[in-house]
Amino acid sequence: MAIGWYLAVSALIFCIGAAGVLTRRNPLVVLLCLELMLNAANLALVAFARMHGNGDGQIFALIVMVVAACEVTIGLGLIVAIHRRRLPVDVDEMTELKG
Amino acid sequence: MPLSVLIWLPAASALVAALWPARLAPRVTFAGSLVTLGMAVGYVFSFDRSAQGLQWLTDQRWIAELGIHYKLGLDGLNLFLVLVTALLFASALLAANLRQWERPRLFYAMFALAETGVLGAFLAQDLALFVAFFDLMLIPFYFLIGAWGRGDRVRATTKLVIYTLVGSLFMLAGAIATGVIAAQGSQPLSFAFSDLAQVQLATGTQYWIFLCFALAFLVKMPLFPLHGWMPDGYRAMPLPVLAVFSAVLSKVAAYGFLRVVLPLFPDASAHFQDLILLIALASIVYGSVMAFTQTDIRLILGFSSVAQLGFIVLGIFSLRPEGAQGALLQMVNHALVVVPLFFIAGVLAARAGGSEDIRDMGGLALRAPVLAAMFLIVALANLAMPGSANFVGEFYILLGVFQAKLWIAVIAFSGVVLASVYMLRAFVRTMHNRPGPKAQSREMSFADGLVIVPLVVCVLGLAIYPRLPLARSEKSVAASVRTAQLIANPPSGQRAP
Amino acid sequence: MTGLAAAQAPHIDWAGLSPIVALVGGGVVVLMAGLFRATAMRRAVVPGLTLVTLATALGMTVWQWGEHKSIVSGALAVDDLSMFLNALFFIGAMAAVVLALRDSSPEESGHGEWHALLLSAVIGMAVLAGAQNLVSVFLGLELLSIPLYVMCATNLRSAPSLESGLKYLIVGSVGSATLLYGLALVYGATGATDFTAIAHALSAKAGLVDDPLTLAGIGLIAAGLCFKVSAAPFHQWTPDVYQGAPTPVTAFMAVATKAAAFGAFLRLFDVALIEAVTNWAPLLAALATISIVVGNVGALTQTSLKRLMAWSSVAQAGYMLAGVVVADQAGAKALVFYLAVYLVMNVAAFAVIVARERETPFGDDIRSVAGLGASRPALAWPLTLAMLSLAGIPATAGFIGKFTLIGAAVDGGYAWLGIVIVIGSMISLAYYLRVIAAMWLSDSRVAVPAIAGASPELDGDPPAPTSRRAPEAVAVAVLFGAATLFFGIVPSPLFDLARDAGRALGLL
Amino acid sequence: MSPTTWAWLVLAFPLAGMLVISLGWRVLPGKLPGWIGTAAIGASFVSAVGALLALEGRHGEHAKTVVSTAYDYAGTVGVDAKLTILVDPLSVFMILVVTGVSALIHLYSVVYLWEDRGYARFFSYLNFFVFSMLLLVLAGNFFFLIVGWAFVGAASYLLISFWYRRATATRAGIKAFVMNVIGDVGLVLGTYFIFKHVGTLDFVGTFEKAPEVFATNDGDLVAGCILLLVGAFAKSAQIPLHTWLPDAMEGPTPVSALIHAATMVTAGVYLIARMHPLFERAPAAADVGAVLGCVTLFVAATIALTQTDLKRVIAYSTMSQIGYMIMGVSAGAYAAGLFHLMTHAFFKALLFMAAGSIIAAMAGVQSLDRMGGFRKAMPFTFGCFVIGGLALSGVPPFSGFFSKDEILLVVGDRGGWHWILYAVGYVAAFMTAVYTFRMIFRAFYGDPVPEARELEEGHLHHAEKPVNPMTGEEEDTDVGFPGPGHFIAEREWPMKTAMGILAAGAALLGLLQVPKVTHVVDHFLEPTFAGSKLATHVASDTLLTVGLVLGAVLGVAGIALAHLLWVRRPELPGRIRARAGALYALSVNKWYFDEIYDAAFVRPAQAVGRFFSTRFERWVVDGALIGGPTSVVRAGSALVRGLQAGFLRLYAGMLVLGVVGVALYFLIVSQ
Amino acid sequence: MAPVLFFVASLGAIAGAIGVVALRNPFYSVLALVGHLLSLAALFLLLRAEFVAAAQVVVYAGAVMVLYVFVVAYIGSDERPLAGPGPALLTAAPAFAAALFVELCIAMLGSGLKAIDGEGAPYVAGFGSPGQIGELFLTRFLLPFEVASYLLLIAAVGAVILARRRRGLEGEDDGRLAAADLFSMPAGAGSQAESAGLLHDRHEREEREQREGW
Repeated sequence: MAIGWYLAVSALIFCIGAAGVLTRRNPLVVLLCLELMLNAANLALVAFARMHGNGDGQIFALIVMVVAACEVTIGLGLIVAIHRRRLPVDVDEMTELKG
Repeated sequence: MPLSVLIWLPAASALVAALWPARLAPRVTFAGSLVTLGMAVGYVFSFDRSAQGLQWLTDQRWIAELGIHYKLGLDGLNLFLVLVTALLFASALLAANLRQWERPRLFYAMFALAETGVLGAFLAQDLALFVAFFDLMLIPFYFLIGAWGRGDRVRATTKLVIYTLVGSLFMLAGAIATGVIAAQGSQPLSFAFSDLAQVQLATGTQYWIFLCFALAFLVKMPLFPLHGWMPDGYRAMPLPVLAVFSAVLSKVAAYGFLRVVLPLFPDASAHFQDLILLIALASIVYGSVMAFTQTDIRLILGFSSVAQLGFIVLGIFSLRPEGAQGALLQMVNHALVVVPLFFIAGVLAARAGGSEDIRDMGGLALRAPVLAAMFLIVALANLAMPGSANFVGEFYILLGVFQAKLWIAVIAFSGVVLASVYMLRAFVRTMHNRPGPKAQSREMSFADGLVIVPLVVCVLGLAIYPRLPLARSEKSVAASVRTAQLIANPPSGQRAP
Repeated sequence: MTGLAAAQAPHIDWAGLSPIVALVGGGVVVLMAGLFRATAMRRAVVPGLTLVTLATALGMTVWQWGEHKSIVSGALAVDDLSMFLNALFFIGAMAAVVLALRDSSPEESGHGEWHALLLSAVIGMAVLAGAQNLVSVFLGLELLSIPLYVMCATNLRSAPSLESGLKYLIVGSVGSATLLYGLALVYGATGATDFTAIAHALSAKAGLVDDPLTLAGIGLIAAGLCFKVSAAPFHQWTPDVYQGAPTPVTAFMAVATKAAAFGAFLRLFDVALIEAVTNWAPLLAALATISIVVGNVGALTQTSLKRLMAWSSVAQAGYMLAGVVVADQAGAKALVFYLAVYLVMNVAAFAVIVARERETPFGDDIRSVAGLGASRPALAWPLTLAMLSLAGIPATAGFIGKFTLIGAAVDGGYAWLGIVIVIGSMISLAYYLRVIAAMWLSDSRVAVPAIAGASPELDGDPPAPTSRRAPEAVAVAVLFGAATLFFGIVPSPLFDLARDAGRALGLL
Repeated sequence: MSPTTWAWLVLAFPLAGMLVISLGWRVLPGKLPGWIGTAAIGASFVSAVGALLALEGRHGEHAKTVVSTAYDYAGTVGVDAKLTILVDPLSVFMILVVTGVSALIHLYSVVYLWEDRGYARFFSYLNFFVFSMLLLVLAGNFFFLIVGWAFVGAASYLLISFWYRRATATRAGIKAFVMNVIGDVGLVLGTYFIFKHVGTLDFVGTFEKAPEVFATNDGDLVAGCILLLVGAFAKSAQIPLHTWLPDAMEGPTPVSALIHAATMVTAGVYLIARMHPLFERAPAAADVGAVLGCVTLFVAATIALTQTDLKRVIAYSTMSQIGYMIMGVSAGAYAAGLFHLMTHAFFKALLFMAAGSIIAAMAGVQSLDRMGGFRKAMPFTFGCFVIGGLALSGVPPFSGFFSKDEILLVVGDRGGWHWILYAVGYVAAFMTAVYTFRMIFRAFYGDPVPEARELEEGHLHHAEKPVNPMTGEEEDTDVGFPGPGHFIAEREWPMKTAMGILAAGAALLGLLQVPKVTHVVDHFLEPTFAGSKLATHVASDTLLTVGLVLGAVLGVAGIALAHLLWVRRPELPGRIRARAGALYALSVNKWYFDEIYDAAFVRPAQAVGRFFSTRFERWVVDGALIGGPTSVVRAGSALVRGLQAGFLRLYAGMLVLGVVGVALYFLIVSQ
Repeated sequence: MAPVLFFVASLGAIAGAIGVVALRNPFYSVLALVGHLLSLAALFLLLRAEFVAAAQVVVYAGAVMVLYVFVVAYIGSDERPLAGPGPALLTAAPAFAAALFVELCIAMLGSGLKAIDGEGAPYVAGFGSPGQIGELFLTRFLLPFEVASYLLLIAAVGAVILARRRRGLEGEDDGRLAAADLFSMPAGAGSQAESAGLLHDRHEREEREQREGW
């Protein structure tokens, strides 16, 4: 398969993730959508690594996995903290800061 | 004595005033301003009129990386403006001394700092330094007006500061561009006027930079239609502040044209000559007409200043030495006249139940012949009565314009006529006629006289010998306008004076 | 094929790495120290250790000044630019530590953890500022972001704090993902992750500079970095997060994050992507314009000082972008100089906000500084200087900063951008002066006779008498306020450093 | 002593007098300020005589033109604005007239103003005026001519507004001042036109250079000369700049006598005479002057016929007489014009003094309608008034007869369309006699009014409550209003002396210049006008004879008509008024000049002012220039803050949108 | 063979992604993401990134997803409408994403790079193997490797700060622990020690003593 196909899939996933972030109100799902975006980047990185035949992209992808894991951890921590504070777990209801 | 002493002496007195017990603050700053005045007088007396160029030059690299010099110098252009600044600040501080101010330490410190700012702007011989002082001198006034003003003072001072800084910031951009673009050749980056004058910028560049500078200066003066900040600002200011503000700050702007714009952007000056002349002309007419419709005496004087500054700009942009000489003399004259006028306005208001509306005054000359005489002298001087130095200024201004653009001079003369209308109207409606409801005639106090009379004496002195400044500024003014003059009037077909 | 045996462990220049090593070590020690049982220990020792760590790192940075090398297989640059920026991070972090001394957020989250997070963020910044490799860039960015996400939320009792944390996290992650995708595209186009290799690839292969793949990558990278420097239209997290986060964290975030992201900007755009400068410079100029307008316009009617500072920081980011746009030594120098100046004036302002938050019941509302000129000149003057400096009034460092930026813009052929900066400054006067007016002009009455009319007592109750004074915040305010003034009058020392830093990139 | 030294002294005495009086106003006792003022002017007159003698003692070419520079006043960049005086026969002639008449009027005023609370102020103003007038006539260059020109205007303003709490007086003062400023402007602009070509402000230099640089009727020169005429017309109250002079009668009567009759208003004549080398190269401009002078002399005479205010009648008469002078000097009758200037100074000052005496007797009332029958009560005043009247009417052998006829002779001699001027001049001469004796008959003949009766019984009438005679407003007698006391010539020797001397002059001065017999004035002024083509021309004897006869006949006929109308058949004027209603209205309303100016200049200016201050200021200066940008920024602020709604998803959305935009830009760039 | 695998795997990945976004119940979303991740791992394998694929399965699908599941379980899945009444602008949000997709496709497919249309560089043995990855991590990418490890540590610390229990923040689920009053610390100020549970026992005891003893 041509590398381009992989890239197209990657772009599609990236945009699906982005659309998810923009539409979902549950922060848990938003975090999942962020995962999608990072994974899409990973796919692109690995595809490019294949295209160029060097390992940098794969290394990069692995690092991204770590980062994604960290973000998720923090994100989930925050959600738990918010839940503990008995605030609504809904991004649309967190609009105290504005203007 | 190096000029730095002159500049920083008021600032030092401000520092002392801010730190010493409050009751000493008025004395300290006033003493500081007196010493400054003494020094300024000394400079005038030891000024070498035959020498070309700057005297008492101080030139140090301040910010080497930006090519900014701490460069100060006196020449014919700023000699008398410095003297007048020192004089008027001393007299305004004296006037301030006669009243009680809340938070006196801050008040007097700010007042003295303002003097440093203005003197710095006059003495700076580096474009960046000039711009810095030009902006900086506004900050003390922000506090002075905002904290000690009257009425809607915060709004008025905000409007004033933003409006005038709008122009200044454009000027900042223009100034930086001047230095940077001038340094794009082989020359190292430098903002010193002497270095910048070596490089002739491309005309297109000159045009936009010129507009930046012109905007700054026209707003600061202010000229029509950029005087929107003036009515509110003038109404809000405490009188001593208003006096120096009106007298001195506007002159920095006019001086900027002579010091910066004409020598550095001669092509643009010639190119935009008509535009600026028209603005000046509009200011003359508009200011005069407004001055005779206002009833607030501050605004009468304010709009009168708009018209007078119109004349000054007119003279500068005649791009001829006569006009520029007249403008320079007129700067000195107007500053000297407007300060006693404002103080007299204050004295009048005190006799009209605190009202500054001329409809509440009238007949105030009855028991106050000295006050009336003082008012009359400065009023006649302000309307450029021949025999006053103001007339000499206007004579030269209009002569310059006449030789450059006949019709503009002809129309500008309407301003002379209107000036007589509004000044006499102000004089008659306050001092003469039947008294207003709350008006009570009373001779001015000794303290008021102490402030006003010396200034009137100065006005008279200058009327007797106006060549005193003229002779000293001749060379510098000619040098300032020379290039622009040549461009505006190519030698062929034009008669040299 | 290269066998494992053939792998040579890279040479590690410990000297060059020393600031980061010190920070990592310090971070771990601080984390451990947080386990002390005694409150006094935690309250005094942990911040103390943090300060010592930062000071040590600062010392190491000074020690490495003048070096020009690439360490750990070229992952990190040790040059004057990174050292200069490091110094800014460390100073900003020290200020944050001092300001946080009596703040509730370290108490809430635990001193050890809080300070360890702070140090981690600093490490992330140091990595980002020195990164010479796309992977390092991304990692550095995340290492600085993730602790900050947490720190924003450390006021765990306060809903706004949590809200700001979540907003920052989610929007920040979208930004990171965008950046990452851009990095991936650039990698895809050039086949390299090292900056020098990327630059080489772009110049060697014809047409690559104008290739849509490359340019889309550059665009996404620009967007991601603009997010971090809070340039419009990627700025919207800024006001909310600044307002919600604990004020010391905000102060740190405002000055250090911006410096780090601009460091990355400089290295990425002015080194790796310099070949495409004609393509990206107009865009960045446009973004700078938008930021200047949006930031200044947004700040106009704010009543929360922190929000006001946030919007102002958006505008300031716009000003600073001009330094990147011109892509020459003068621009880099101006940007670096402005970053330092920005640190000084912002810390001064935030220190006053911190002090007033504790002294008055108004929080960070503008009422908290009403009448400050009369009641607390020691706080009023630093804030006044900071505001004047942010507005670019002469005799303050901000003036010199803006001067150099405009100069660089004009010199680089972006005179119009200089004008835009100037117009932005004009708008900004309206809100900076409002703060000054609140301090100095709100409660004075002029002692003139009835003529002037007694000016009524302005609204805004007098500050509640409180013993919750914060001398350390006052000290920070005074110190940085004085620095604002000092660098406005004697900028040369800072200029020398900025010049060296500007030279490090090897630009024209 | 050289003539210039004397001339400097001439200038110095009034100046010193003014300074002494004004600085010592609080300490000088009694009438001392008045005497100091009079003495200063007297000393000045003596010095003027000294200058005359010194000048007469000089012989040789150019010996009669002496220049002296005190110091370089405001010279710079090639403009020679020095404090220079020029002493030649013309200026000496003028200083003699000015100081002489002024000294007498000062003397008169010592008593006349005695009970006024502004006594010292009055004399300091008066001395200042004399100083200014002398500066004007002695100035050796345009610059100080303008200075003196404006100074007399200012002095005039101050003295018109002397009773400064009278709104009528202050309004008249402003009007006079503004009109005079218009004249100053003309003068300055005219100076510019001339300076542009000759490159010097100095008179001598200008006249030397003028023939080289100006062709005849050179455009710039004509423009310059017409502008000089504007100055002259404003100062000399010639149409169309004359409306201030009647109002100027608000000032005390000695002021009217000195400034608005004898001296200042004749400055225009002096100016044209002084500038004759220029006007002769610009005949077009000179013709303008001659025609307008002629129009003025006619119009003013018609107005004087119907006015009822005693001082205003004399004022219009002054306008008319100056019209003769202007017409004369514009047409080349320099010596004649100046001769008329001198005789006019005497008889008109005399008329005003006599009028002042009557007004005093009427306790301030000036209306002819209220007067009558003063002949017996005030014989001295009556005598003086008649002498002045005869001189004014041009009855031989009084002074006015010779001077006026000499002007008309020269004008008629020019031929061509100048005949029209000549004819109008004689028509107006007839009217002059009519209105002059109308005054005399109405004030002194008929039944004595109560004030006259009271005076015959030895009481000087005093108003119960002082009022403004123009408006009837009540006044007090403090500073700023006329004082409580009134003084008449019959009772006060200084007034009597002054009037007596003037009467003698008015009667006899004509003898200086009897045609074919004496040529004192001609000869004295000859060096000044030596270069003039026109001045050296001699008129034919026929014309001379016709003129003299015609003048005498018309004068006598006018008196006779006046006698018929106001003494013999007092009902006739009413009938004529009813018949010629339109003409009467034109005259009594002063040809509607004030109304026209009000509609053409004052109201539009006020309307523009109102438009600026209410509309323009709000819409443009505060609106478009401040409000515009401000509201744009505010709207931007609202938009930006509206987007900052706190919704996290919105922020992410904007971020994505931004990314889309950025990517789009790069895709476009890459194509 | 490869195209078929590619299509299957990529369809799985896309379907998973859509599932994450579209499914109402967050729990299902998590499961959809697991499917997506596994498909992605398959794609990685097709791209000869064995180690990455393995890491993907182990780290992500194995570890991270478990965390998700726990949190979802903890918070509960009271699912709300997909797109609530937000600002009107947000109705256009999917359009933004679509536009972005179009742009990215144009960028990548319109690229002048020949290689994108090819199947990649010639395969070199060992490419993507744990050996190669390890070598890179220990040589050229040593610093990222170390920093990443530090990042994990910090993330853990951060998560602990955020998620641990403290007084006043709790819901009804655990009041006892919230009573912990550590020395003279202000109430509820958490600490590492607290979070590590070092102090709980003692406090619990003390508290119980207090409650029961008096």
